[in-house]
Amino acid sequence: MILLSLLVATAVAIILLRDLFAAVMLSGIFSLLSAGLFVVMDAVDVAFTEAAVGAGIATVLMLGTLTQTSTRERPAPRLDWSALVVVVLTGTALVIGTLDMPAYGDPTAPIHQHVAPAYIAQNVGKQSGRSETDDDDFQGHVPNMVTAILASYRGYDTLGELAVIFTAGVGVMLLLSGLPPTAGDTPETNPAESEAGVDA
Amino acid sequence: MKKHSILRVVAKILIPFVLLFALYVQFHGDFGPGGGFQAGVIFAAGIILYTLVFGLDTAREVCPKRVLECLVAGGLLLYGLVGTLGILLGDRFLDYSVLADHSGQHIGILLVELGVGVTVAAVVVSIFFVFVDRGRH
Amino acid sequence: MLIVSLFAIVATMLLALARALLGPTVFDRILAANTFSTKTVLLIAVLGFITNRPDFLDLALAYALINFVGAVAVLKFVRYGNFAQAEIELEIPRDPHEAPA
Amino acid sequence: MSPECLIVAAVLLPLISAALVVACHQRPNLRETVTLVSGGLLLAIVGRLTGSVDARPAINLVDVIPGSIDQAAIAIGFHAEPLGLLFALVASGLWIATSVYSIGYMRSHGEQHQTRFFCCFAVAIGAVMGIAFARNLLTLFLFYEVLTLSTYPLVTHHGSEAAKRAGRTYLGILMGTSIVGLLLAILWTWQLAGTLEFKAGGILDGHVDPLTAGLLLALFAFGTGKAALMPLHRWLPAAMVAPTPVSALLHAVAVVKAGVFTILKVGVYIFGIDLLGRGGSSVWLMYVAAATLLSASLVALTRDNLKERLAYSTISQLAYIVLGMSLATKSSVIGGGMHIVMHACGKITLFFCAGAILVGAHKTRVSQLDGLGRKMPWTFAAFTIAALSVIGLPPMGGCWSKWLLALGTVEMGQWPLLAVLMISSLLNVAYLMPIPLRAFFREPPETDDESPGTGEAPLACVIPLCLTAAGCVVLFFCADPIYQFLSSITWK
Amino acid sequence: MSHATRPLPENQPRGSRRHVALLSATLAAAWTLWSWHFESLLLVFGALSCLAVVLLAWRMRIIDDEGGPLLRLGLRPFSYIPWLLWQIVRSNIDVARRILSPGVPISPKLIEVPASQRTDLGKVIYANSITLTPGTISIRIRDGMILVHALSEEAADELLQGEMDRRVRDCVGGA
Amino acid sequence: MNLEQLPILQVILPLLAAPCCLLLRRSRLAWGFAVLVSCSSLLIAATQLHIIHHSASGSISYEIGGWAAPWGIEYRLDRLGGLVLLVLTAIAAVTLSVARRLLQEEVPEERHHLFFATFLLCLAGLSGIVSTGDLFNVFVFLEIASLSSYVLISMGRSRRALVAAFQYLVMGTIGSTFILIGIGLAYMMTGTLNMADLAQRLTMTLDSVYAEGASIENPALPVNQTRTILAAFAFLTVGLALKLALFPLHAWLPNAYATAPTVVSTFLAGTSTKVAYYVLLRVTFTIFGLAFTFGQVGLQFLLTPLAIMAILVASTIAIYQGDIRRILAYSSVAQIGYLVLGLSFATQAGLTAGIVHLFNHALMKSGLFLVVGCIATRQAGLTLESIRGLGRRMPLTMAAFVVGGLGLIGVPLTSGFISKWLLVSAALESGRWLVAVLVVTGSLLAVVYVWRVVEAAYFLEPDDKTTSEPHDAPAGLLAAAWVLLGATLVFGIYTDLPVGVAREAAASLMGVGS
Amino acid sequence: MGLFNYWTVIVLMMVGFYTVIARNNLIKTMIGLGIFQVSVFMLYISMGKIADGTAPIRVQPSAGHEAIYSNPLPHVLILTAIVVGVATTALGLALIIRIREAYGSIEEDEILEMDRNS
Amino acid sequence: MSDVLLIVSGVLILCGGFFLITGGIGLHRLPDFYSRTHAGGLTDTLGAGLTLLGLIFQALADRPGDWGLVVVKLILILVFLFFTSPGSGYALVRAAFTQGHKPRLGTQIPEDRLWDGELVRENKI
Ligand code: NA
Ligand code: NA
Repeated sequence: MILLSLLVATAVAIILLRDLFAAVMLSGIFSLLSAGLFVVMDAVDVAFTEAAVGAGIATVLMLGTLTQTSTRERPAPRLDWSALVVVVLTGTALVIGTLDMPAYGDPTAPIHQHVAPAYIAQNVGKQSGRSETDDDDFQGHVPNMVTAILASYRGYDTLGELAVIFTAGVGVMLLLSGLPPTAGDTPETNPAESEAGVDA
Repeated sequence: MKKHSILRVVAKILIPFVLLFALYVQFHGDFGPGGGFQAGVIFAAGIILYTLVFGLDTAREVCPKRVLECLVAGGLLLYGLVGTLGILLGDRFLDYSVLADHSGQHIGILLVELGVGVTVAAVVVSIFFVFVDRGRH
Repeated sequence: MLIVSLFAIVATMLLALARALLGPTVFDRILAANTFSTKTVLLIAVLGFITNRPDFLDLALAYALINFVGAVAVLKFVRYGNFAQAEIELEIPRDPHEAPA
Repeated sequence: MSPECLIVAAVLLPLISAALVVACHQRPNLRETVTLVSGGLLLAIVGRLTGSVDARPAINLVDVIPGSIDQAAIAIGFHAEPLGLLFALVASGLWIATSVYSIGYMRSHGEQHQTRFFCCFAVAIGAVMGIAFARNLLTLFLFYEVLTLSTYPLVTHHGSEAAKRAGRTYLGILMGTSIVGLLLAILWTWQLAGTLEFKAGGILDGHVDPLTAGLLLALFAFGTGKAALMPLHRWLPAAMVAPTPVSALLHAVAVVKAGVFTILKVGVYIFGIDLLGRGGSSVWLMYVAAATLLSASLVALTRDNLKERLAYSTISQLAYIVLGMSLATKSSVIGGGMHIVMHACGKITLFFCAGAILVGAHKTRVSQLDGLGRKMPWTFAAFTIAALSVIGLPPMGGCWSKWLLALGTVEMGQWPLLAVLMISSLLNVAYLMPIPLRAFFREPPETDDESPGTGEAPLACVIPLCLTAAGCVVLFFCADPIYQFLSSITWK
Repeated sequence: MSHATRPLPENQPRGSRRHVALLSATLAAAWTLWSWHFESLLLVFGALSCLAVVLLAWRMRIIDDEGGPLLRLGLRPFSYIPWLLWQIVRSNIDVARRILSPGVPISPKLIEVPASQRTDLGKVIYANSITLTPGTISIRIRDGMILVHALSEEAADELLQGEMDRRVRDCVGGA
Repeated sequence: MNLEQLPILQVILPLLAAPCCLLLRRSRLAWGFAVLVSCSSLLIAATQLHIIHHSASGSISYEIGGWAAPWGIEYRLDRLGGLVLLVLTAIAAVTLSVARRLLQEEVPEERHHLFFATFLLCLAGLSGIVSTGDLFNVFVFLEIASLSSYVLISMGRSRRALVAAFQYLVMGTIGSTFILIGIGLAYMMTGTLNMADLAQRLTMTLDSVYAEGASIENPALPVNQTRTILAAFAFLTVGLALKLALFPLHAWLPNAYATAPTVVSTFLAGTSTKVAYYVLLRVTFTIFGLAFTFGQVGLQFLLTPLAIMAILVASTIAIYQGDIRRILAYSSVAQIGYLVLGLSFATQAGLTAGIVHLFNHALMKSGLFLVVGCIATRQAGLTLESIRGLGRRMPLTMAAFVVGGLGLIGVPLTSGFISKWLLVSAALESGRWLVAVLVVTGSLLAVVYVWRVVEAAYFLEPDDKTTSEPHDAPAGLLAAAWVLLGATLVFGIYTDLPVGVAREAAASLMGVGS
Repeated sequence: MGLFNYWTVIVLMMVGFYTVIARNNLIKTMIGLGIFQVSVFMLYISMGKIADGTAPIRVQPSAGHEAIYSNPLPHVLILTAIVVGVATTALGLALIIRIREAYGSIEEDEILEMDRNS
Repeated sequence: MSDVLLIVSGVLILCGGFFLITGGIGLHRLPDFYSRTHAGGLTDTLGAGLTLLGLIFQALADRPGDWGLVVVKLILILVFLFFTSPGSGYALVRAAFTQGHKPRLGTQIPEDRLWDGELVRENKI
C-alpha cells in the first residue's frame, strides 16, 4: 500500500517536472518501486526483469537520447481538458470493471482454478509423442514454475518475445546505425531552418 | 596520474563478476528467479559498464559489430532450431521431449533460455552502441 | 524486527524520493536516486526474509548491480553529455600475437 | 453464327473497333475506315438478329454474383427482345450516319485528339449495345456505367475550363444518380425478387405492395440520370459543350435513349405493366414526367443558343417516353418505345443541322440565323422536316408515337395529361419553328456579307443530315411494322 | 609522474598469466558459492561460464594489477579493513549526531590532503576510504593531492593528521 | 514432416528467416532469400486453405509443444483465417518480389538486409496473429507486427515518415496496451487464455468458475454478465479499433501510409488493418459470441455509426488531398468503415460482405500503392499537380491505377463491386435502409477522389511538356502491380473463391452450419 | 476493501495514460507510455497474487506442509509484456533521436508546425 | 544459541534502521548538495551494512541447516555495496565539482536560511 502511494506520488511528479533529466531519473525510481511491489506480490521473476529493464536499460537509453536532445520540456505543462476527459472515461470504465472482480488475493478466484493448478503441479501431460511420468512433466528439473511455463508450456510466446527484441534490435540499427539518410540535410547549427523545404 | 582512476579500478574488478553473475542467472533460471532474459540484460549491463568507463571505441573492439549481429541472429535461430527439432524428430514444434529420453524438457528449456540470453544481450549491447555512437556526432 | 527494518527502509526511500522531487540541483536528484536505489536492494533482501524466501537475494544483488551501472551512466551523462567518451584515455597495450582490430 | 453469338458479337464489335482505332492512330484514313466498316458490320449483325427475335435468344457469359440460398446467381448475360433490338437498330444505324458526319466535322474543324474521339465513340456504342441486349439489370447497370465513363472524354473533348466544368457536372450527375439510385434500386429488387432477369410481365409481381413499388420506381426513375427527368436534367445542357457529333449521337440518341430505354425496360420487364397499371404506383411518375415535359419546353423557348435549345427539347421529349411507361397501358408503352425511334431520327437531324450551321456559317445562336436559309437550303430543309417530326405532325414519324401516347392517356382517363401533351406540342412549335422561319424568311444582316463560310457545310456533313431527315419521313410509313414488332413486349 | 604514464605492467606475460589464474580461481569460487548446485550439468556450465568470462575479460584487457588487487596486496588488507570499519562506525555516529542535533552543527570545508601512495591503486584505495567514511568525501585526485569535502572542522582535522594515508600506504606496500 | 505441420511452418518460416536475412548481409542475397521464403509462405497458405476448405470440420488445430490446448498454445485455423493468410502471403510475395527495385530510391543498399529482415518479421507477426487460437499469443505477435511496421514506416524518404512512425508507435502502443488490459480482465474472470476455452467459460455461471466455497454475491450469474467482462470487452474493442484505424481513432494511418516507403505502404495497406479486422471478428464472434456482442452489449449501435462516419468523412477528406498516397490512405480509412459495417450487421450476409471486402480491398489497395511505387520510379512528385498528363507518359501504369480506382468505387466487373454489392444487399436484407443509402453515397465520394487522379493523369496538360515520350515503369514492377490489380478484375468476375469461402466462414462465425 | 489495490493501480494507469495523450514532449510521451504499461503489469500481477501465497518457485519438501503458490501464469505473461515494452521504448527513443536530427525539436506541436509550413 | 542470534540480529537491524532514517533526514536537513552526500553515505555504509549484518544473523538463527548460501549471498551484496558506493559517490561529487557547482562552506549556517543560495561563500580553489 505504501509502495503504491509512493508510486502514485512518483508518477504525478514525473508529469509535473519540466526537467526531462529529472523525469528520467524518477522514471527509474518508478521502475524500482514497481519492482519492489512485484516482489511483494510474489512475482520475483517479474521484479527482476522490471528492475533490469526499467531502471537499467530504459534509463540508460533515455539518457542516451537526452544526450542528443534537450533536457528541458519547452512549453510549460498545462492541463489538457480533452485528454483529461478521455482519461477519466477510461478510468471510470476500469473502475466499473473492478466492481465484479474477485477481491485481491482471493484464493477462490477463477484465475486460480482452471489452468493454473496444473502448471503449479506441473502435470499437464503430453498430448502426443512419448509421455513422461504421470505426475511431473519436468521430472523435478524445473522448480521455478515461471520458467517452466515461460520456456515450455508457453514457450512459443517466448519465441515471439524474442522476436520482438530482435525486431527492436534490427529496427534501431536500421534507424540509427551508419550514416543517416537525413545527415546531409541536418547541419549542426540550425537543423530546423535548413531542413524546411527539403522535404520532397 | 590519470583521471578518474577510481571508476576505472572499480570497473575492472567488477566487470568479470557482473558477467559471471549474468551467466549464473542464465543457467539457474530453472531453480530461482531469473532466466535468459534477465541474464542477457545483466550481461549487457556489464558491457555497458565497460563502455561507459573505457569508451565506445574500446568496447567496439571487444564486441565487433559483425559478431554482435551474428549473436543477435544466433540466439533467435538457436531457439527456433530447438523448436524445429521437435518437428524434425516427428513431434510438434517446441516439443522438447524428443531431445532426450527423460530430461528432454529440462535440456530444451536450458537451450531456449540460452538462445534468449544470447539474443537479448547482443541486442541490448547493439542498441546501446548505436545510441552512443549516434550521440557523438 | 524485520517489519521495523522494512518501515525504516521505506521511510528512507520516502525521504530520498522527496529529495529527488525537490532537487534543487541535478546532483541532489542523482544523489537521492542513488540513495533510493540502494535502499531498494535492502528492501528486497528484507522482503525475502519476511516472506521466508531467500531465493530473492540473487535479485537484490542484481538490483545493486544494475543500480551501479545506472549511476555510472547518469554521471557520464552529467559530466560529458555523451556516453562515447572514455573515462580515461587508457593506453591499451597490444598483444603482439593478436591481429589489430 | 447462332443468334446468341451474334448478340455477343454486337457488343464486342464496337469494343474491338475501338482497339483497332487506337492501333491505327498514326493513319487517320485507315482509322476512319475501321470506324465505318465496323458501323456497317454492326448494323448487319443487329439486322440479322431482328429475324430471330421471336425466339428470344439469350446467353449468359459468367456468373458475377454467386447465388445463395434464396437468391439466384447473377451473370453477365445478354438476350434479344424487341425493345432492345429496336434500340440497337436505331443506335447502330445512326452510328454510321454519325461516323460519316463526324469525319467531315472533325476534319473541317481540325480538332485535337481525334483518335481518342473515335475510340471513345466506339466504346460508347459498345456500351449502348450492351444496354440494349442486357439480359438482367446487373448487365444493364454495367454497360450503363461504361457508357457514362466512355462519353466523359467526349464531353470534355475541348479541354477548356468550361468543358471540364461541364464534364464534372456530367459525370457527377450521371454517376451519382446511377450509384445512389439505380444501384440501390437494383439491389432492392434483388432483395425483393431474388433475381434480376428481365422477364415478360415483370419479376416483382407478388413481391411488392403498391407503396414499395412506387418507391422502387422512384429510385429507378431518378437513378437513371440519363433519362434527364427534372430536376436531374442539368447534365444534358452542360454536355452541349461537346463537339456537335457527340451531341448528335450521344445526347440526342445513345445516352439519353439509354436512359429512357432503361426506364421502359424496367417498367415492362421488372415491374410489368400489369403491376404498375393495377396498383397505380406510377401515377406520381406521370406527373413528374408531365412537369418535366412542360417546363423543359418552356425553358427551351427562352434559349438563344441553338444546341442548348435542342438540349431542352430533348429533355422534354424524353419525358414523353417516361410518361408512356408510367401510363402503363399497352399503347402508351409501345408509343414510348416508338418515340425512341422517332425522336432519335428527328433529333439527330436537328443536331446535324446545328453542327452544319456551325461548320458552314460559324453560327451558334438562333438570333444569328436570319436569312441563312438561302445560303444553306439543304440544311434548313432537313431542319424543317425534323422539327415537324419532333413536333409530331404528319407525315413525319413523330406523329405516331405521340398519337399512341395520347391514346394511352385517354385509356387511363388522365385527361389533364392529354391537355399537357397538347400544350407541349404547341410549345414545340413555338421553339422549333422560328428557326427555319428566321432562316428562310428574314433578311440576312448586312454586315455579314463578307464573313467566311457562307455556303453549305462539307458534303460529309450534309449527306448524313439529309438521309436522317428522309428517315423521318420514311418512319411515318414504317410505323405499323414497328408497332407490330413492339407489341410482343407486353406479352406475359 | 613519469612512472604513472609508463605502460602498465599488464602487458608482461608472466604477470598476466598469474592474473588470469587468480581471476579464474576467484570466478570459480564465486560460481560455486552462488550456485551451490553440484549437478554435473551445472558444474559444466559453471566451468564454461568462468572460461567465457575470463576470455572476455582478457579481450577487454582488464586483467591486471588494478583488476586483481588481491594479488598485489597479499594479506595486508586484512589488517587495514577492520580499522577502516571502525572509522566508518565512528564517523557514522558523528555525522548522525550532527544531523539530529538542533541547529545542525556543521561547518563544511574543502581541504586538500596529500596522498603519499605511489600507484593509482593505492590512491584509489585511499580516496575510497575517505569517501566511505561519512563526514569526508573525496572530490578530485590530482598531482598526488586529494581534494576533500569535509562536513566539519573535526573531520577535516582528523583527516589532515594523515593516519589513514599512512595505513593505506602500509596496506598497499610498495605497490 | 507432413502436412499437419503446415500451420506452424506458416509462421516460423518467415520468423526464422529474418535472422537468416540479417546474416546474409548482401542486399541481393537477402532479397532473394526473402522472396523465396514469402513464396513458400504463399504456397503453404494456399495448401492450408485448400485443406481447410475441404475438410469436414472446416478448421485445423495444432498444439505447440505438444501441450494440451488450454495449457499450451494452440494454433487454430478456420476458413476465415486461411483466407486472410492467403491474402497476406500473396501480397507479401508480390511486394517482396519487387521490393529491391522499389527500395533503390528509398533505402541505402547496405541496409537492405535489415529491411528485409524487418519485413519478414512483420509478415511472421501478421501470420502469427491469424493462426493462433490463444488470446495472449495474439498480443505477442501483434507486437512483432506492430514494431516492425513502425520501423518499416520510418524508412520513408521524407522526414515526415519519422513523425508518422512515432505517432503510429504511440497510438499503436496505446492500442496494444488496451488490448492487454482487455485480455487481462477476461483472463481474470475465466482463468484461461485459449480462445475456444474462453468462449466456453464466458457462458458459465460464476459459481462454476470460482472454487468451491467462494463467497460470491450472485452465484448463478453468467460470467459474461459481470461488469469485469464488460470492461474487458470494451478495452479489447477500443484497442483493436485503434489498430484497425476505425474512424475517430484513425489519425495515425494517413500519415503512416503516405510517408512510408512504397514497398511498406503496399504491404501494410493490404494487410495490417485487415489482420486487425480479423482479430476483431475473432473477439466479437468467436470469443464473446453473437449474443453477448450484439445482444447484451449492443456493439452495433456504436460500430454502425462509426463505420458510416468513417466512410463518409474519410472519403470526403480524401477528396481534398493533393497527394495520391494520402488520397489512397484516407480511402483506406473509408474502406475500413465498409469492413466494420459488415461486421456490425451481425448477420451472415453482412459478415460475408465484410470478409469478401477484406479480401478484395487488400488486393486493390496494395495494387494501387504498387502503382504509386511505379510512378515514383519515374518521377519524384506524387501530387495531383505533378502527375498531370501521366496517362500518356506511363500508359500501362496509369491504366492499372484506373482499374484499381474503379475497384475502389465499386464499378461492376471489379472485385470492389462484389463486396459492395454484398454489403448493400446485406443492409437491405436486414432492413437497414439508411445504411444502404449511405454506403452507396460513400461510393459516390470514391468516384470523386478517384476521378481527381484520373482527371489529372488523363485530362490535364502537364506544366512542362519536356517528357511526353511514353516511359512506363520497369517491367517487373508493372507486372507486379498488374498481378494485384488483375486479380481485382479476375475476382470481380470469378467470385467463387472469396465469396464461397467467406460464406462458409461467416456461417461458422455466426454459429450456423458447421 | 479487496479492490483498493486495483483502484490504486488504475489511478496510476490513468496518470500514465494522461501523460501519453496530453503531453507535447516526445520523451515525456515515452515516459508516460512506460508508466501506463507498468501499471497494467501491476494489474496482472495483482490478480495472480494469493493471500498467504508465496513466489511460484518450488520450496524444498522439508518445509513441511504444502506451500501455497501464487499464480505463475500472469508472471509469465508480464515477463513477455515487459520485454515488449522495452522494445517499444528503444524504438521510440531511436525515432526521437532521428526526429530531433531532422527537425531540431522534440516538441510535437513545433514539429507539426514545421510540417505544415514546408 | 538461536535466541541470542535473534537478539543480536534485532539490535543490528534496529541500529541499521536508525542510521537509514537519520541519513534520510540528513538529506533534508543538510544545506547543500556536498553536505548531503555525507548523509547519503550514512545510509549506504552503516545503514545498509548493519541491516545486512542483521539479516545474516537472522539467517544463522532461522536456518540452522542451510544458512550457507544465504549468508554468502548477503555478504556478497554487502561487499558489492561497499565496493560500488564510494565509486559512484566519488564520480558524483567529481561531476558536480567539475561542472562548477560550488560547495557552501562556513562554520554555522542558520537553519532558517538553509535554502538560501546566497550563502555560498567564495572558496580558494
Ligand atoms: Na526464470
Ligand atoms: Na565519506
